[in-house]
Amino acid sequence: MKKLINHPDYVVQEMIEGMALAHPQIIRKLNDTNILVRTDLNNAKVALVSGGGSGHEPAHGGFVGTGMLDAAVAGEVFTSPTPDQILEAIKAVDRGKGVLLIIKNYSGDVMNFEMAMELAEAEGILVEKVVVDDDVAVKNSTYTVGRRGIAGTIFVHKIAGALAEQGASLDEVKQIADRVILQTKSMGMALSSCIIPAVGKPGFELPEDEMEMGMGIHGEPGIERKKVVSADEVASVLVSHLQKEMPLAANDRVAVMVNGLGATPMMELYIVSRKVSQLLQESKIQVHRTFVGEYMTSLEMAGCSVTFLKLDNVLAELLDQPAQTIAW
Amino acid sequence: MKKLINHPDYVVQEMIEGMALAHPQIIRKLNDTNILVRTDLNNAKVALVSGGGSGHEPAHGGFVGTGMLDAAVAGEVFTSPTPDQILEAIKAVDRGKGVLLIIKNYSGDVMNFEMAMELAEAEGILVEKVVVDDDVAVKNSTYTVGRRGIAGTIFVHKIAGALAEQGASLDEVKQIADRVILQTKSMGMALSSCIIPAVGKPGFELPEDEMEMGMGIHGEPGIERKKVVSADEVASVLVSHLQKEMPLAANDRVAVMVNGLGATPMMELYIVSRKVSQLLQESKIQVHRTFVGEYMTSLEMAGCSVTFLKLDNVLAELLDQPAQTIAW
Amino acid sequence: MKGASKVIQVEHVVKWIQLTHQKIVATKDKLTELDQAIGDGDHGINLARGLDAAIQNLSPDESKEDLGEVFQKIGMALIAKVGGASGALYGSAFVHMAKVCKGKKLISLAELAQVIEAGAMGIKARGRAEVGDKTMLDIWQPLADYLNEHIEKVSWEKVQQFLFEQMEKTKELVAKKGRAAFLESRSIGHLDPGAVSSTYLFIALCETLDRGE
Amino acid sequence: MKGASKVIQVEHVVKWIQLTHQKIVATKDKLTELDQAIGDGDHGINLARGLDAAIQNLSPDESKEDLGEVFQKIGMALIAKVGGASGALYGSAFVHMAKVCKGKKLISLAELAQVIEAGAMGIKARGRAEVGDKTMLDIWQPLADYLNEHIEKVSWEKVQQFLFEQMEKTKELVAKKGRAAFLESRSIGHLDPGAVSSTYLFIALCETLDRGE
Ligand SMILES: Nc1ncnc2c1ncn2[C@@H]1O[C@H](COP(=O)(O)OP(=O)(O)O)[C@@H](O)[C@H]1O
Ligand SMILES: Nc1ncnc2c1ncn2[C@@H]1O[C@H](COP(=O)(O)OP(=O)(O)O)[C@@H](O)[C@H]1O
Ligand SMILES: [Mg+2]
Ligand SMILES: [Mg+2]
Ligand SMILES: [Mg+2]
Ligand SMILES: [Mg+2]
Repeated sequence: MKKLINHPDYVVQEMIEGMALAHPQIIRKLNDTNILVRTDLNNAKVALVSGGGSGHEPAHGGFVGTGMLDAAVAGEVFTSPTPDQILEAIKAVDRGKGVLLIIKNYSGDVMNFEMAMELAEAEGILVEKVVVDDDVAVKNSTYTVGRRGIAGTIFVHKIAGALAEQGASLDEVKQIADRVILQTKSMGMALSSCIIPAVGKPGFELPEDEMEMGMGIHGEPGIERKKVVSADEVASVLVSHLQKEMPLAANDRVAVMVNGLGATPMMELYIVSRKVSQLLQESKIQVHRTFVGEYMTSLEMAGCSVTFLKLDNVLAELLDQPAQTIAW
Repeated sequence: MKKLINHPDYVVQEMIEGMALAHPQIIRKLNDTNILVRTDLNNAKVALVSGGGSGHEPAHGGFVGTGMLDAAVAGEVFTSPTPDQILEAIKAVDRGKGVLLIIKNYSGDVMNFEMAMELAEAEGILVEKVVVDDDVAVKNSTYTVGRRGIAGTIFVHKIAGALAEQGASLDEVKQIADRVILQTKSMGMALSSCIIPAVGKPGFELPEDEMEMGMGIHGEPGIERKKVVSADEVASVLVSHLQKEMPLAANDRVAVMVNGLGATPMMELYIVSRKVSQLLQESKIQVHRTFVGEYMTSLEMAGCSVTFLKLDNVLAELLDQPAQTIAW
Repeated sequence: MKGASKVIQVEHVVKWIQLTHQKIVATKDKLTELDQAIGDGDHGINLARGLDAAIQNLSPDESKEDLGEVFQKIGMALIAKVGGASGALYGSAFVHMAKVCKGKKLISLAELAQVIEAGAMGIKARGRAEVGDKTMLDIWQPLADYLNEHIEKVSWEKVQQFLFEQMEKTKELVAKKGRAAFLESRSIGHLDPGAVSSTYLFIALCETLDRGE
Repeated sequence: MKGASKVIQVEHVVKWIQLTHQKIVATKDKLTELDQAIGDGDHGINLARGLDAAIQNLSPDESKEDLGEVFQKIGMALIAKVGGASGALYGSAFVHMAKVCKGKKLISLAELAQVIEAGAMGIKARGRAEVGDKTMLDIWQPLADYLNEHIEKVSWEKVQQFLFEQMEKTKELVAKKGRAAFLESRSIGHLDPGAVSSTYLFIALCETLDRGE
């Protein structure tokens, strides 16, 4: 394991400190926690809290700031934060208008955020939650845990954040977040594994000529392991899976995100995004905006995910609102 | 070699196409070239053209747009673009106020840009050039080629771009670019190598427990190969090299860039940036702003560079001007 | 050896958790590997960290506290320091166990079975899992049932055997809850990491009580 | 074999560049490895691509063109398609060679020496290098000097031997120009990639002229 770190036990704390030290205009760290809150907590508005295990940077601390999240709670690497920390975040940003928790659909996240929610409610704070489950690589079934939350989560932060900034009520913000979740589908693939610092060895092994379609952002196995194919084919497979789950017709409008998982050069992301753009153009689907870069990573995993968010006028307008964060 | 590409021969062209398709609001591709120009070329201003070999994305196409570059010319991977392409870029963005070429100090870049400059001048276009040489890992000597240009180049784009946007003359823009170059020092280090797609194997090998201090962004060997040390020690070594070349005193003001080389997770960049912040704080140096992320990469190389730009009021104000580009 | 304990007091619980901590630290890598196979690979690390916090939290002289307070302390430490799914679940289990022990300095073996049953309830309530979903519940609930049935003349060695059997059974199950559920039928053939760590937890209990005091 | 050529015409130049193209394509990996050692590893790829463009550019029937036009075409193709340092330099060399051949359909061997000298000047002017800086100039300039001296009764085999000797000498030099200069004294012990490719270029010339027509 070759990493620019000091000690595996301190990676999260030191990263959070580094973020706060680098961007004091935008965020600050709550003492003795791994919570980042935005510096401008003045105007009374619905507060947005998200978070999850670390190792997905810039998610979520990179999306704290005006127009997006009010706080992000960082757990240990790939480990949901604990209810006490989430509760602290809720209390730090609540301005009496209520707090929306944006949770990615993993048992650990859901349980810890729910526990925090119960604790906050016990203290008289108005709290609602939404659970993001955009990953179409997993079968959607009400009998099991449903789908994972991956890169599409960032669109939820952005749009719900923009509406909250405009003074909407907790109900309205929750509703739009749920609308975004319904309209957002993602799928990823990996060329290589990643190493949790405290573990020191890769979560899985991919032979030099194989890739995994549908890989999760914690290295959870995907749909299919197969021989490496071209970037165009990767893009086509991902897009066809998305289209199967959310059929898009000519003149539908979407926002697109081509997200790097950590170690994929931007050159490769744009080669993938080129094909995605072409496929959408061929289907006469209107692309409102395309986001290419690292939004929701898996440490140093090589690979990418593609996300489609189906837009209406309201969502498009909110997506375009300015936001002052590190990574939007 | 495991890459998300279609064919090694087309990586640059397809990447440039992908960028233009993804961001039509900001940039467009000149037909039959690998040149990206900004879409808003209306107001008469001094034009800025930069470029170089590809594989350093988001540099330079990611910095084309209002307030920064007017055009970026992409050569083959790690290969300077050719004079005819650079000339086309100059002609496409010249609005009669002159064109400034921002060149990184590599023989190939310098020669090709100079040839383009001669051709442009022959066509009656006013052209000036500046050469960025911020890499303190190389000895500065007038007898040889001098220092390499690396991540500090982005500060030149930003500040010269902001001044040009305000309507300054070619002379003024060149002068401020030269001032930024004088005040900018960088140094990098690598944990791993990278693979030029057409070559298919790594440019060098770094054993599992070694790193290279002072590594160039094309894999040029650095100052010293040594056993991997902690992130804090890496930060300290880089900072001490920078300070040796550009001594900073208490109350001096700087902008800091902690730049990822391609495969380094943001977690690690922030662990490095934490120590850099702390060291500057201890020396009572004022940090105006800190930039952490990927600005000037080397394909999928793991590692980072640290850049200091010593600011005065004029530079600080220009640095803070807004810019509409993909990656600023 | 003075023969097996017939009652459970605070000192037993402290020993139990200390012994669990030792076992989890010793098997951290194994738990990690199990979690890498069908999860994300942090189970061993997280539990070791949380149990470390739990034993730090237990003052050397717990004699002034009752069982409810001690279970609550353990539960809160696990909730605050493990993280992930298992932190919430183990934490909820101990908090539920605390509730049924409120004010008690001593419980009988029959009561112990009910305490574990309460823990299983805590896991169920928090995780919405059923027996057979390939989770830690597949240790907790069967154990509670077994103890309720056999508590009259329990053999801690047989309990250990029972636990290992239950643990092995998770191999053949399809995960329906937790991260392994994303794998659907591909989760078959792997032990559930949480079931394995729960097995160690209760092996430590067996050893503590068997050794007696 | 009809014996070595005594004059150089367009057809020789075309053959020369075609043969160079073959040699560079065949040694692409070697050139890349040399460039990886003290540069960035693209020299072989870039030259192969540029020479491919150059030979595409040369029409099958060049008889209507003079040497100046052909050298100019080659130079422009190299400038536009090689990129990097060597594209600018090889391109400048051929453009300079074109100037001294303007309007000529045929040159003598003595004139050839001057043409190569002109190429060396082009490299010097563009790259600001001196002989001994461990660059391609360490082939071009010595070759021009050698030919100027020995052109009366030149042996192309001896020229080839001379070229290899010059090439080997670059090993011991410290690079003062180009990317290898960043390495300072650590550039010692490695052949200069540009000197090696220039050696192949002129070996191709030797073979072309030696074979005659
Ligand atoms: N909903 C649930 N109900 C019961 N147990 C669960 C549930 N979700 C997960 N688990 C248990 O948690 C274990 C995983 O714990 P851990 O690796 O620490 O958490 P995470 O999956 O968040 O990384 C699983 O092996 C399983 O036994
Ligand atoms: N200033 C210079 N003058 C003469 N030759 C040079 C100069 N700079 C570089 N070269 C030659 O160019 C060769 C490298 O070419 P190439 O690898 O194609 O370019 P780059 O260094 O831009 O990648 C060197 O080996 C050297 O012979
Ligand atoms: Mg986890
Ligand atoms: Mg090059
Ligand atoms: Mg886990
Ligand atoms: Mg080269």
